[in-house]
Amino acid sequence: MQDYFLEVQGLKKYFQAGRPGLFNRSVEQIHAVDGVDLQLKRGEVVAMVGESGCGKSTLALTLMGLEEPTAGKIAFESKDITHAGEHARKLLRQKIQMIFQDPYESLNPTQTIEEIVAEPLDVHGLTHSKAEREAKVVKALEDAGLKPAASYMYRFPHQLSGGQRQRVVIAGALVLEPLLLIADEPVSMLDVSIRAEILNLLADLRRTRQISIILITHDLGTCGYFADRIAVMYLGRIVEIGPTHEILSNPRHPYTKALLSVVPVPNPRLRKQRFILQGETPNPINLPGGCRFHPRCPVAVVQCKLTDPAYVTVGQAHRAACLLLDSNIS
Amino acid sequence: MKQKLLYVLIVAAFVLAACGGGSGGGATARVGWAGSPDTLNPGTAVLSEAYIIFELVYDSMYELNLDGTFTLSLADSVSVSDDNLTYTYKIKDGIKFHDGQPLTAEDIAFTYNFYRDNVDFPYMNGYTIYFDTIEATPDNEVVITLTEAIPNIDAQLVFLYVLPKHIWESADPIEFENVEMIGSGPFKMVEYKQNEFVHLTANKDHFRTPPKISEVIFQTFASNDALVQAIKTGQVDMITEMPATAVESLRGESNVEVVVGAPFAPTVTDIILNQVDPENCPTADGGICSGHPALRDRNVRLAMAHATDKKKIIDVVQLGLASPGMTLIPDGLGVWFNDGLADYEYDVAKANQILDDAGYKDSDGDGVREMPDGTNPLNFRLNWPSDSIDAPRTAELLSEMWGEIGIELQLQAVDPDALTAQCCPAFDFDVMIWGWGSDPDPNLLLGVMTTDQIPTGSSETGYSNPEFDDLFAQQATELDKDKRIALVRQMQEIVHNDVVYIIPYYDPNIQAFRTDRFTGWITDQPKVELADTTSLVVIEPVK
Amino acid sequence: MALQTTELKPSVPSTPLLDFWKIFRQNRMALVGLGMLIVIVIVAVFAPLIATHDPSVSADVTSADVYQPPSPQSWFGTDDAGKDVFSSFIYGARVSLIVGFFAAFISVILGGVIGIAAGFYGGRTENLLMRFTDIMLVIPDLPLMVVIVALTKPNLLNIIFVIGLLGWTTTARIVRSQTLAVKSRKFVLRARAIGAGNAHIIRHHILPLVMPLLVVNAILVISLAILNESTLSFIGLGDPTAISWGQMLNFAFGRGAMSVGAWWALVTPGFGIVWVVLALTLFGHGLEQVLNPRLETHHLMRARDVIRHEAAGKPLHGGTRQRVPDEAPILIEVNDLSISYINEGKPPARAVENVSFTLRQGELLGLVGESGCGKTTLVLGLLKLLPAAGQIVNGEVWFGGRELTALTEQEMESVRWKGISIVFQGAMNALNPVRTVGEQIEEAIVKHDPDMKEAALDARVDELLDLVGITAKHRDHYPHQYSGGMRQRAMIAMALACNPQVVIADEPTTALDVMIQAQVLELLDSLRKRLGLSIIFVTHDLGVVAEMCDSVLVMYGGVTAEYSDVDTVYNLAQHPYTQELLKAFPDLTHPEKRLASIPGYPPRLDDLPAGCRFAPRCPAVSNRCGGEAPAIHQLSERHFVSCHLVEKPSSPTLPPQGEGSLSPLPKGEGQGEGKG
Amino acid sequence: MRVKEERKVKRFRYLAGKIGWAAFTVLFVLVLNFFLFRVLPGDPARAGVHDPRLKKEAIEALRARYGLDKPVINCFETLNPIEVGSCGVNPLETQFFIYVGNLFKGEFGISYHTNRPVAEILVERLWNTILLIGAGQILSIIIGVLFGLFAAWKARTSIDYAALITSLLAWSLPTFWLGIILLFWGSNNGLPIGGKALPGASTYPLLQQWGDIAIHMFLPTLTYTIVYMGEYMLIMRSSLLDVLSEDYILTAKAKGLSTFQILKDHALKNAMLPLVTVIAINLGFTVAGAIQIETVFSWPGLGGAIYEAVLRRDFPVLQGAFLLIAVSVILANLLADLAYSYLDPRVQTV
Repeated sequence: MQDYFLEVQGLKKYFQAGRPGLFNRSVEQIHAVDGVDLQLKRGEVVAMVGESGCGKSTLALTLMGLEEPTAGKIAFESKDITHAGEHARKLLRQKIQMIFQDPYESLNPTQTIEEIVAEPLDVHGLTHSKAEREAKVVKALEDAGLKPAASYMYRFPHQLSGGQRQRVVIAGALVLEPLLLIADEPVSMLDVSIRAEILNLLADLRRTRQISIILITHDLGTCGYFADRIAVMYLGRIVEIGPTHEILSNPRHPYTKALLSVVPVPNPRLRKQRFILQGETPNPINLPGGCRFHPRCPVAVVQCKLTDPAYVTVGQAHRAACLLLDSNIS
Repeated sequence: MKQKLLYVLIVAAFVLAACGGGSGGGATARVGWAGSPDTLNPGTAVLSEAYIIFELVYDSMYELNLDGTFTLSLADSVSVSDDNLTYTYKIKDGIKFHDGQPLTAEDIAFTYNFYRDNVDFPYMNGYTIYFDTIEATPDNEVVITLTEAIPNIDAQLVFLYVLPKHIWESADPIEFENVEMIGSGPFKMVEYKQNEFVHLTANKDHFRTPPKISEVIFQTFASNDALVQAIKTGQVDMITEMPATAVESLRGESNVEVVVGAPFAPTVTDIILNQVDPENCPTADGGICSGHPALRDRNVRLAMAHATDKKKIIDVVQLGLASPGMTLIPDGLGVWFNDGLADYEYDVAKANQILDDAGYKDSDGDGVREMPDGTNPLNFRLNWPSDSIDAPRTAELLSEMWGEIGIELQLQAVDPDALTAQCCPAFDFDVMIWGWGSDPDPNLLLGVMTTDQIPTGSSETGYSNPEFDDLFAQQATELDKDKRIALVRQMQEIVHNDVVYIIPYYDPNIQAFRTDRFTGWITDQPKVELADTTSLVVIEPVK
Repeated sequence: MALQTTELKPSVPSTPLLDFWKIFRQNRMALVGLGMLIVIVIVAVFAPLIATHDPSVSADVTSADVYQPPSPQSWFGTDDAGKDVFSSFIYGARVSLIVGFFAAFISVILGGVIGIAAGFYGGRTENLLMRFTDIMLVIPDLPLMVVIVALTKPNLLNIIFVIGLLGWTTTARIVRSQTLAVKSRKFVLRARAIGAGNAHIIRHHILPLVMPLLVVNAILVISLAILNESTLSFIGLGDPTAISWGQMLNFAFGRGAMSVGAWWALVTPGFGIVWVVLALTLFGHGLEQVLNPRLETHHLMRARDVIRHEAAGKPLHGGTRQRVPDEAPILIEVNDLSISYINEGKPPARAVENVSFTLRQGELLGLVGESGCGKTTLVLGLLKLLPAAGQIVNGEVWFGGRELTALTEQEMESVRWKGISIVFQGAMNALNPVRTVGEQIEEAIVKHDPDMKEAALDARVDELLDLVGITAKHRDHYPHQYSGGMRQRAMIAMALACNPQVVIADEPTTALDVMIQAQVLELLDSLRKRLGLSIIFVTHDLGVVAEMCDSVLVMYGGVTAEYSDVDTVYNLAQHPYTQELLKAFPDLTHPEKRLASIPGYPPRLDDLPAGCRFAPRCPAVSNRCGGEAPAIHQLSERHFVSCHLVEKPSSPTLPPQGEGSLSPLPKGEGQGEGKG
Repeated sequence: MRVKEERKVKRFRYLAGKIGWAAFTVLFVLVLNFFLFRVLPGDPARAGVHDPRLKKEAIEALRARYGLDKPVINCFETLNPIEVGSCGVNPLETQFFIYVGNLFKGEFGISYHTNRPVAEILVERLWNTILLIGAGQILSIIIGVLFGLFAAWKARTSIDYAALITSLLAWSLPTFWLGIILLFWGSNNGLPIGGKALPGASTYPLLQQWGDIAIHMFLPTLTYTIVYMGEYMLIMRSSLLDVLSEDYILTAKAKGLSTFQILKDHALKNAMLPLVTVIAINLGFTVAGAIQIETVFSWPGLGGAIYEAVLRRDFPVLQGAFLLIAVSVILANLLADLAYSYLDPRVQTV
């Protein structure tokens, strides 16, 4: 058994739907994250892929400690941090950082870029002099590709373009020199022409700083080329996980296949048969019995309604949860 | 455009309003006033507006004349026993209530007993304290037996309105609203809407003074400006009160005549000086007695009196329309008023001299004098009820005038209830501006200054003078009117000398009439008071 | 629309305050209000210098001095105590402003603290605080004031407290909802993620964003406090020794100013109150407009008149793929269309310039480009749905034998939806939230076919919903009861309601998940086949275009970059921009390939570079590009590129774009082809 | 039809929640109302009658009549100053429970000033107020909404600025000040300035009585309309501007609807939503807000009654009015919530 940098076991996060009140006694539960296992090595990039409502953002917040997990265990550098105390959590924040989806929303419009980037330093009391603080901010900004830093530091977010803002967000995360970066849809709000530079920046960081990255996205296309592994989530659970090239070239779960087939290919000569699932991700309040994918699964059989599938190893570090892969059934 | 529409609307409404109008025609006198009776039940009524209506709808044993004398009204004659304890009134025959029932000695006796027996009536039983028994004889006589001889039975009986026994004997004395208001007076009740109007019609069969007009309507206006505007535009024929400031402009109106004079129940505006002696402090009744010690010194009060320019106060606050005050007994009380007293002349130098002589020096040079021992500067709190609009002006003037003699004032309006709580018997104040409404008889206001009233809350100043107390007891039982007058005048002299109050002025009564619709308004008498029915029974429509 | 593309201007010293002042300056209402306010504040501050008399009663006043009309001695006359009204007015400004300011201060602090606490902490705290606020809101002020004034003394301090303590509820409500809104924004989450505590977040993130609203609110609360003080004085609960305007009115009323005809005693303080309250409300409302500039424009404002020029350009008969035969009739023909946004005091934003294309029956045309390159403006311009600032400055749009830019608004109404319908991006906002989806579809049908019978109408709505895969039972539901994908499909159903010949789909899938996006695209594609629709598909996603379109028009900075059939564009792209865009697109077939990005940003449309608009970002830029705008070169029958690189001496060119092209040019030889 | 059922349940829950909260607020106000007026200084029995001439017996009798001789509530004789009293009192014999009991019987106590039951006075006055406020509200809503609609539609034109300035100006006028100026203007133009009707007009034919009331209403209604019109106009304008910049308006325009159709079918209902709340709250509060108008024009309404009660410190009437206003505001809010749940389909499912 290898020592993992980050190890997640059976992680669950349920929310209550509505408040219990005088006239509303039955409180339903939203199964946002419903039993996720994940291991991450130092310097590794894992992409979590799924449609909205599959629980990937909740997973990110739970890993960050911004949501208290309902059940399960999270270990970071071999230490259990599932229910870390306030002090421990604050120290952890320096090592685990997050990048949010919307660069327009995740910067406070009333702060200057310098204030934004320096804020983590101030919160943690990490700098002792003005010069040191400024040096760190400059380094973070330049590492994030905003050169020369001096021409950005005293601006406000609205004076920057979307791509520049996302770089500021990244600089704000880098300034603490984290070991793990959780990037929640870092490019989905950006124009295609700018996406590449942000993704390239992340890829460089991983190479130069050995930062592990969990990339959360709904688009297989954007993560394809720089994740080491891809985990496909559906209704709070990972349905397939494996090395990137495996998942992209040989997907085994019908959901992964479908997701892959609808990724647009920028070449009209390569138009292919799309494998479109009907309907949308069901409400995670009333989970279907058996395999949670069966109502939308194009290849579902009778057993799928009854049996919740276990993971089947289908290749090198490649597992999928589908009954049809289980040789006993097929 | 908007203007046009407005006029169309108004015209339409007027046409509607005028269609079958004028049932009363020109014979309806409209009176505008600022209040409304609080209740039509004479037992529980407090407001003067109610008493005005009572005067018109009811009769009482005596009628108060404009010169302050009384005449018998319901009785042909009265006989008094030798010990002055029994009065026998021979009631006129043929007097009828508005519902046609005869008014007899039975009704009168019932009424007097009724007023006397209901102890929770605020005022009425105040006039019956000396009544032992009241009986009606079969000869249509009323026999009143007193517990002690009193000098002023007429003043007691004048407000005891005679009620029909057949209606009131079964009524709840407090809750009965008396909206039908069956009386025997010169006017009959038609309709009453509280805070809107009182609609009366003439009782042409009245035994003494049948009115010449057919109807009178009292309409309530909530604002003074509306009241003045109403008489200017002819919406009413008479108004009974208005700000003194409006007098000049109304005098300029043709068809409007303004009368200013002392009323029957004169209002006295007084400056109360807290002079309660710590020994007399009614601690058991909540006395705090925090008054400034200097106020207990007559010299200080005298200096303040000399430093008070009453003319200026009257000029500014009442626009010159009031008469300077002397003591609590107003000039409106006629014979009871001591016109021989000389007021303290306004003389700042003299006032300063008095204080200097008495040892009140401004030792620290801040413009405020201190007590003779050098402590406690003469810094007085001056309070007044916050519902008064004139008092703050008086206060401002006083602050300036007394500043001239090194007395500093802290001006503060106080909620009337809080002021009551502060006043008496707590004596938790220095100086106050307040006022009294007077009875036709001086007994009430003289009593206010007796030592006995300190714990009851009636005495506002805490003044205590055994000589005055003795005289008060004497006058209360002195049957000889002239002797009593002498006593009362002597008492006024005492309190004037002692500077118990500073009375800036006696409030005037201001009324205005329209002369284009009715003639015969009484304007040449020394007093004007609507409570007297005379005007309303003598005016007649312009032909 | 997407005009706010920001560009990095070299170090402009800028602070929020300075920016604010720049916008504020343009708001006449706020300026007037501020000016009025400054005047009265100066008057109050320098009262002893301005006033001609002492505000207390003068020593030698007599009844002859009372209510004297305005004269050289007392400019505004005298009052009931013979005091100079002008001087009282000047000093009254002090008291009134002090009362207003401090009472508002109490209210705003109290309301602000309660609102922020409730909004920020949520849960039980919020429940408790807001319930308390609700109750306070319900309690009538006046009887409460009477009780409080009776309990205390009517002096200025108490009045300030009474007004202040009773006025905080609305502030609390507004602040709470603003706090909630701010709290849910991502930068608060980000602050948490870096380990910031509550105090830090409130101080650095909540407060700065709540503050502007609080300031606006405070300004309005001040005006309310001044009005309240005058009311309190009017009912005799004020402090008669502190001469505020309210007290001046109180004395004027109570002591018969109007009856005497002394209007000056009444009008002067009233004027003061109106002046200050008006100043504050003007300032407050103006400020609100500055802080919430969305109020400035809306969709029903009159659009600017079309400037008619003869179309100078030649229609570009772009290629379509084999699917649509060449002889398919031309439905839309756009010649030299130019659209600008006119903003007063700023150079016009040339959002679309000299764009020409054709759309044949059954063709699916992809309109591609980065955000802010004029795609949406172009399609809105076709239907004359431009916002008020938008103006068609040149060109022709031919549809069904009519030239649309020449039509009146009434005539356009019949073209819209019946001829050309449009599916907007973000269907949540494009559907009216308070009407059912069925009603909204019905409405479109009834508008264009008022005689349709009830039953036929019902059947048609059901049929349309069925067409997009929504069961009929959902027709009576409201948009918020639909999921995102369903809403987009409902929009499509609505777009089909009047059997239009052309449907414009403006980024219909941008906000959707990949799977839903695939569903919607497939639906559009199948509808096109079944109904023979022509579609203009606006997107920034080249992948989507490659999947479905017949022809592609690549736009950059408001002009045509490249226009051809889809196959040519993807495999034989000639314009550097097209080539760069394609490189930036991740390709799953080669996942290991490193992505390229285009450095820099699209130009601001109101500040375009001279020459070729793509020159600053172009990897193949030459000297010529900086000065000369390239003409549109026809490379083949169906391939148009506007770039100097493709220029061949023999190739026929169209007139160059840019500044010079606004003047009408002699008609080209190909002019007028295909019209009719 | 499960969806429908669910909606019904949700709707019921929503309504039940709102009604429950309203009931709780009413209860709270009841209790507050009682204690608030017990903390006052001085002797309440004497407060109503400012006359030191009252004899001890009369005061005792008055105290007994107003129930002030009983302990305030168990263990407390009075609230000011707080003195601990007997706790063994029968709770039903305390002022608080008598007050609550009386409320259930519809009794608000007896006026210090007129000796009449407060409930009777208030009800009598309430109708006049409803007449005045009803007319004023309807007019100001109509005018305000129309002006607001027009201003928003013609945003940033001179029409808009004129409407905006007019509204702000109207909003800035102190109510009583405007009233008194209109009073003088009106009376010089022959309009009646006092009361609801000509006294003695009750004998006139019905039609004529109505005409009489109508001309008496003219000035107060005009004042009221001017004062409130501005507020409604401003809200309508800004809310309509918000709505008109929504995308669904563009959709409607793209559908080919005419401007009139868009305003009528798409903009008005949405824009009215914020106005509903304000109108409801105003309706509740205008009872109190009419004080100034009713005083200036001697209108015999609730506001006038409150004003007199304030002047005379007639606490039972104030107490009753306090309760009446609070309850009407609560009801108006409840009404607004209900109206909202009908107007905005999104509300009930939240």
